[in-house]
Amino acid sequence: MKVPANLGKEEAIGLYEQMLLIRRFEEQSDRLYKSGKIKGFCHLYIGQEAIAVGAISSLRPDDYIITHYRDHGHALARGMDPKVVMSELMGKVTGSSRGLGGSMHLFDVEKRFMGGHAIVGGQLPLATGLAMAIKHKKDDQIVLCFFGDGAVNEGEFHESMNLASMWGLPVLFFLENNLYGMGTHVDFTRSGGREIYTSADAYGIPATQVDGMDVLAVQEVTRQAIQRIRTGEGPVFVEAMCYRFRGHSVQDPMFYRDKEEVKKWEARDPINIFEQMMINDGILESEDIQEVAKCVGQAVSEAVDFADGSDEPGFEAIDQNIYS
Amino acid sequence: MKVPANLGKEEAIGLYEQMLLIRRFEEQSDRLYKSGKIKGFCHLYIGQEAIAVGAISSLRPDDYIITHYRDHGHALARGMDPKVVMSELMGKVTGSSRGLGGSMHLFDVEKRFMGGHAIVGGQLPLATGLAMAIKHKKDDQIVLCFFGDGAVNEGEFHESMNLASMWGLPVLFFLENNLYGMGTHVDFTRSGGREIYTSADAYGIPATQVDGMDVLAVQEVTRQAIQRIRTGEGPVFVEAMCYRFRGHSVQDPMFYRDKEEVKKWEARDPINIFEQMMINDGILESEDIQEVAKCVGQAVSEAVDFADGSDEPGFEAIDQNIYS
Amino acid sequence: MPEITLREALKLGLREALDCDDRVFIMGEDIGLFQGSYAVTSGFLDDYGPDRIKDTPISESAIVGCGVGAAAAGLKPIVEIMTINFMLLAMDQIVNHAAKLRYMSDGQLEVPLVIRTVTGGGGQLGATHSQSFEGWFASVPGLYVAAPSDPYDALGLLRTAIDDNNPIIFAEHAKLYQVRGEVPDEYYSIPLGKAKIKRAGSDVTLVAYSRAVHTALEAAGLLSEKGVEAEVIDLRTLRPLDMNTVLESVRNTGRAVVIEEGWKTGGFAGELVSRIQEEAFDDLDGPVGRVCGLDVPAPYSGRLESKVFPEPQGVVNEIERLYGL
Amino acid sequence: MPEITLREALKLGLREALDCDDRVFIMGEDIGLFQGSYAVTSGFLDDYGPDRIKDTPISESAIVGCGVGAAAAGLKPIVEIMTINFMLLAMDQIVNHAAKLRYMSDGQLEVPLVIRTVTGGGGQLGATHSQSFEGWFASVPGLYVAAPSDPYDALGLLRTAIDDNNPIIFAEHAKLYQVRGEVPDEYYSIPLGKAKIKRAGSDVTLVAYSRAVHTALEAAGLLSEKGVEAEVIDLRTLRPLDMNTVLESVRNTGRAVVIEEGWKTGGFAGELVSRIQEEAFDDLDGPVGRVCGLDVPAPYSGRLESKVFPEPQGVVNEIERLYGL
Ligand SMILES: Cc1ncc(C[n+]2csc(CCOP(=O)(O)OP(=O)(O)O)c2C)c(N)n1
Ligand SMILES: Cc1ncc(C[n+]2csc(CCOP(=O)(O)OP(=O)(O)O)c2C)c(N)n1
Ligand SMILES: [Mg+2]
Ligand SMILES: [Mg+2]
Repeated sequence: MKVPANLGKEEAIGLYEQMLLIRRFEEQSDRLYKSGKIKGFCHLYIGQEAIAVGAISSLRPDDYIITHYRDHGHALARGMDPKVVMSELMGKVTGSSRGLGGSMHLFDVEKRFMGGHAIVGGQLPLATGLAMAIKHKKDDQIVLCFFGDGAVNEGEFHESMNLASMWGLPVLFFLENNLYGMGTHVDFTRSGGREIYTSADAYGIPATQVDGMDVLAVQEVTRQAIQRIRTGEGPVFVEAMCYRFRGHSVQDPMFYRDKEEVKKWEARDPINIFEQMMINDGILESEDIQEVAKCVGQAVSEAVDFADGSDEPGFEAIDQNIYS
Repeated sequence: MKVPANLGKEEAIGLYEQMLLIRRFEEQSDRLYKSGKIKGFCHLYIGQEAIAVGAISSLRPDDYIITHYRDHGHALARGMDPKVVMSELMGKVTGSSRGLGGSMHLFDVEKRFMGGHAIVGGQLPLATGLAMAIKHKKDDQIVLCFFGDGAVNEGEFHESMNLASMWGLPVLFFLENNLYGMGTHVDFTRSGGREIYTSADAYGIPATQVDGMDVLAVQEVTRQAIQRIRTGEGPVFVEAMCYRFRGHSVQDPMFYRDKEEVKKWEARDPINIFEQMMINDGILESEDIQEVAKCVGQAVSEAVDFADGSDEPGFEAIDQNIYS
Repeated sequence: MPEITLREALKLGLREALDCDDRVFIMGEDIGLFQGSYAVTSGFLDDYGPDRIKDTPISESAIVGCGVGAAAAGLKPIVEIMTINFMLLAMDQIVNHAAKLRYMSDGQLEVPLVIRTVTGGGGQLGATHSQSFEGWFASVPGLYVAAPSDPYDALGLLRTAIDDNNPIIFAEHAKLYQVRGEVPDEYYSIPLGKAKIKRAGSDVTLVAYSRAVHTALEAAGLLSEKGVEAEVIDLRTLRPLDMNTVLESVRNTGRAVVIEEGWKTGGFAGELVSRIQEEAFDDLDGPVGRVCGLDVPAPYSGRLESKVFPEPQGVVNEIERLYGL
Repeated sequence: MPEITLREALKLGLREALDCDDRVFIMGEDIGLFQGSYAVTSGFLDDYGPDRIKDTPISESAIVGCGVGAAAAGLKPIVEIMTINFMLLAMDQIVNHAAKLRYMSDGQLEVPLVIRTVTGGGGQLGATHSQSFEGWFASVPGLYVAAPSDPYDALGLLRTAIDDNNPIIFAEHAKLYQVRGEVPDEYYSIPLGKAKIKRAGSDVTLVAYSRAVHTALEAAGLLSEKGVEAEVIDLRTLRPLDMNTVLESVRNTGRAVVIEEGWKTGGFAGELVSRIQEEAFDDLDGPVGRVCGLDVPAPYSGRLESKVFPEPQGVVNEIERLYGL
C-alpha cells in the first residue's frame, strides 16, 4: 500500500469521511432493522467501503453509476443525502423513491445514480444500454457498473460483457469479489478459479485485480480504467478483492463461514487501514479523525431523526408512476 | 490432412457412406421443401457432414447426443432410419415423433439421440443435465452436445460451461463454427475474436480447434476428447471450423455473403476431400465410390417414397403425450 | 388512399421515426445484413447505417436490457426480438426491469422502449415456435401491449408506441405481414387503449385482436348468411384495455364471444370474459364464450396444426351452442 | 395427529423422497451450506451430502435446464428456484423445454421434474421480489402447478409431485411456512387436480389457492357474523384444475368470488371466472367476482403494501357489492 505523493489533506479527509459515513450509516441500519423500523431485505455494505468510495470518487458528476441491491454504500459515496437514503430504507415519503423502492432499489437520477437493482445480474445489461446511449450521443461519460461474484455466473454477465466489448462501449465493469454469493463461496460457483478477472479475456476486455480494502489502490485503478474508457477504447474490467463483514442480509445467521475467516478479514478493515496510514504518513492527525467522526455521527443521527420524523407515503402514491 | 495407418477399408466406406447419405438426403429435403412437401423451417446440413460423421462415429451406442435444429445430419450419423427422419420432415405418422416434432425436433431416444432443439442455446443446459445424470449413476457414458457459433452468445452457454466444469461432468461441448448465425458473421457477434474455443479457458475447460471439413481429423480429436472425459476429468470443448454451403434455412436468399466466399469453401467440400484422399491412398477404389453412391441413392429414394406413401397423423395425436 | 401491406406500413412507421428523431435506433438479431427475418427492416442498414440499425449477437436478455438502459438514458430504442417465443429468454429484463424502473424510482426514470416481436402460429413451426405470450405481458403493470390486425392500425399504433414514454410490446402476427389495407398519406396516429369496431352488428359481439380479428370477421360473414349480425371489435391494444367499447357493444347485443389464438386455459380471453360478465351481467342472454387455441403444444403436422388455432366455423358453432343462434 | 408447520411438512416430504429413491436429488441456490433461504432444506447437506444436495451458482436457466436434462435421463431432480421472481430467468427452459419435450418427442422422453419455488408478497420486498407467476405456468400445456395452503396438503401434494412423471411447478407461499396443521403419521398422498372444500356453506362460493385460502377463510368468518355462510374451496393445484368441485358448489350457492393474490388483470382468476360463468351461468345470481392483487408493482412501504394484496374485508365488500349480501 502506498500513499500517492500528491494526496492532500482535504482529499484524505473526504475519503475517510465517506467511508466512515457508510460504516456508521450501516451500523445504524442494522439496528433499525433489528428494531423493526427497516423492513424487507437489508444488505449491509460494511467491510466494502473502500470500494464504493475509491471508485466513485474517481468519477465525474455526469458519469453514470449502476449497482445491485447492496447499494447503500454506493449511494452515499455518490453523494446521495443520507436523510433521503435513510427515509427510503424506512419507507417514508421523504425517501428517494417516496418509500416505493426500498433498500434494494435506491435511485438518484439527478446524480446519475441509476439504481439499486435487486435481480442478481440484472444491472449488467442496463449498464450496457446506458453506455450505448452515451456512445450514440457521442458523449464522453462512462458507466460504472458494480456487481458481485455471484452475478458473474448469470448468463447476463456473459451477454453484457460480449455486447459491451463488441460495440466498444464506455463501461467499467466493477466486480466486488467478497468471496460469497449469499452463503455460497466462490470456490463452489466459479469453475475458472478465484481470479474472476481472467474471465474478461474471452471478451477481449482488459482486466485487472485490486485490493478492495485499500481505498487509494481502488481509486488509482479506477482512474486508470476510466482514462482508457473515456478515450473510446471500450470497456474495462476491475475485480476488487474484499469481504463482507456482516451476513448477506441482516437476517443471515451465517452458518456457512467460520469466525476465523471473518476475523482475518476484519483485521484488514479498510477504514482502520486508511486511518493508520494517514496518521503514519502525517497527512491526518488524530483531531482530524475525531472531527470527522463527530460530523459523521451527527449526519447519521440527523438522517435517522429525519427519516423517523417523516410521514409514510399517502395512498395516492400506490399507482402513480406506473406509467408516464 | 493425414490418413491414420490403421484406417481400414470398411471403416472408410462407413464414413464415406454416412457423409454421402447426409448430403443426398439434404439435397432431397431441399427439393421437397421447395415443392411444398416439407414445411415450416428446414435447416440443411450440407457442407458440415464431416463433423456429424467424424464426431458421432467416435461414440459408444450408450453415449448421449443432443443438438440444435440443424439436426438431420446428426440424426442420420447416429443411425436414425432415413425413412423415419424423412417422414418426420414431411409430418407423417411414421416419423420419429409421428409428425408432431418436425424437422427441428428430431428424437430417437433408443439411440440416445436426445433431440433436435429449436431454441438457440437451449440444448446446452439440457446436455449438462444429461451429464449430471450419468455422473449421479456413476456410469461412464458421455454427452456429445452440438451447437453453433451463434449459440455461444446466449447466456445459457456461459451458465452451462460453468456448471459442467464446476461439477466435472462428462460433456463434450462441440461447437460447429460455420462462421454465421443466420445472416450475422461471427466477427459481428463475438468480441473475443474468431477463435471461439479460447472461451473455454474462463471455465478451466480444455479446448481445441479442428478442421471441420476433415472427417478423420474430427474423429481423432473427438476420440481424444472422449477418452479424457470418460476417465472422469470433466468436460472438453472442441471447435470445428466449417461452413454452411446453403442458406440458414431453405428460404434464406443469402443477401449477406458473397459468392466468392461460398466458392472458396465449396472447394473444400468434406466429401470430395475424403473421396480424393481415400482414392489417392488406395484405400477405396472408384467402384467402391460408385457402389456407395448407389446404396445411398437408393436409401434416400426409399426414404422419400416411404414418407410420401405414409399417412398424416390422426387427430387423436393432437393431445396425446402432453402428460404421461 | 393507397393500399399497402402491413409489412409496408411498419416499414413506413419505422423509417419515419428514424428520419425524424436522432434518438431512435433499431437493434435486434439479423435486422441488418440479413434484412430482417420477416423482412420488415429490409433495406434499412443501407439507408441508415450500422449506428442506427444494429445487428446483435443472439443474446435476447442483453438486447432487451440494453434497450431498457438506453431508453433510461434518454434514447428511443426499438428492439426487435425475432419471435415472441424467444422473449422467454428476456423475460426478466422485460418484467423486472423495463416494467418497474419508473415505479421503483418513483418517476425518476422512464423507459420509452418499443419491443417489436412476432407472435402466433400457423406456419408449421412446431411447439417451440408457434406461441402467443402477449397476454402474459398484458398482465404486467408498467407494460403496454399492442397487437394490430391491419396496416392502418399497425402504422397508427407504431407511431404512438414510439412517441410514448412507456415500454410497449408491439406484437406483430407472423401471418399478417401480407395483409393489405388502405393507409392515408396524411399523418395520423391511433391512441393506445381505443378499440375499433370493425363491423357493426346487433346480435352478438365478437371480441378479438391480431389475427383473430380476421377469424372473427370471417365468422361474421358466415353468421350473416344465417341471419345473425355480429359486431366485431378489434381491441388493438391489450393494455391499456378499452372495455368501454366492448361493454357498450355487449349491452346492445346481449351476447359475446372472445376469440384469441393462444391457449384457452389462462389466456387473456379469460380477462375479457371476466370483465364482460362483471360489468354487463344483467345484459347478457347467456354466458360469454371463448374460442381460443387448443391447450396443446403446437404440433408440426399441418393437418393437426389446422385444428389448433381458432377457425371461423368454430366461432359460429360456439355461438350456436351458447345462444342457439 | 401431530401438528407441524408447512415448512416441516415439506422437509418431511423431501427427506422421504431422498431416503427412498436414489434418483432423487435436490439442486438450487443456497440450499446446502446456507441451509436454504427459507430454511426448508436446513440440515439436509449434513445428512445427505453434496451429491444429493447440490448448491449451485446463481444461474437459474442452467439450473432448471440441468434438472430437465437429468430428468430426461431417468433421474428425479427437485430443483429449488429461490423465488418465483427469479424464474423469469429460467422461463425458456421451463416453457420451451420442460413442458414440451414429451410432446415433441411423441412420448419418447419424459421430464419427471419438480421445481419448488417461493411465490407471493407481503414481506415488504418491493416490486421485483413480491410477484406471483404461478398463473402463467398454469396456462402452459405440459406443466402442472401446485400451490398448497396448509401442511397436510403440502406434504400430500409434494409426494405426488415427486412420484409423478411430469414437470410440476410447486409454489410455496413465503408467508405460509409457519402455518401449522395436523399431518398424519401414516402415509397418504393427494392426487393432483382435486380441490378441497375447506369450509362448507351454502350462500356463496369462495375459490382460492395458496395464501388466498386463508384470506377466504377469514372472510368466511366475517361473513358468518353477518349471517352469510360461505363455502371455501382450495384448488390446491391450478393445473390440473378441478372445476367439478367448484361448479358443484356454485350450482348450489349461485354466487362465487375468486380470490387470488397476483395482479387482477390477466390473472388466473380470469380463467376461473370464465369457466364458472361458462358452465354454471344459469345457476348464477349475479356476476362472478374477483378479489385480487392491485394492478401495481408492489411498493416497499408497509402501509402501501398492505393495500396491494387481497384482504378478508375486501372479499366481504365485494360480496355485498355483487350480491347485496
Ligand atoms: C436472479 C436472482 N437470483 C437469486 C437472487 C437471490 N440473491 C440475492 S443476492 C444473492 C447473492 C449475490 O451474490 P453476489 O453477486 O456475490 O453479491 P453480494 O451479495 O456478495 O454483494 C442471491 C443469490 C436474486 N436476487 N436474483
Ligand atoms: C433463442 C433464439 N433466438 C433466436 C432464434 C432464431 N435463430 C434460429 S437459428 C439462429 C442462428 C443460430 O446460429 P448458430 O448457432 O451459429 O447455428 P447455425 O444455424 O449456424 O448452425 C437464430 C438466430 C432461435 N431459434 N432461438
Ligand atoms: Mg459476493
Ligand atoms: Mg453458425
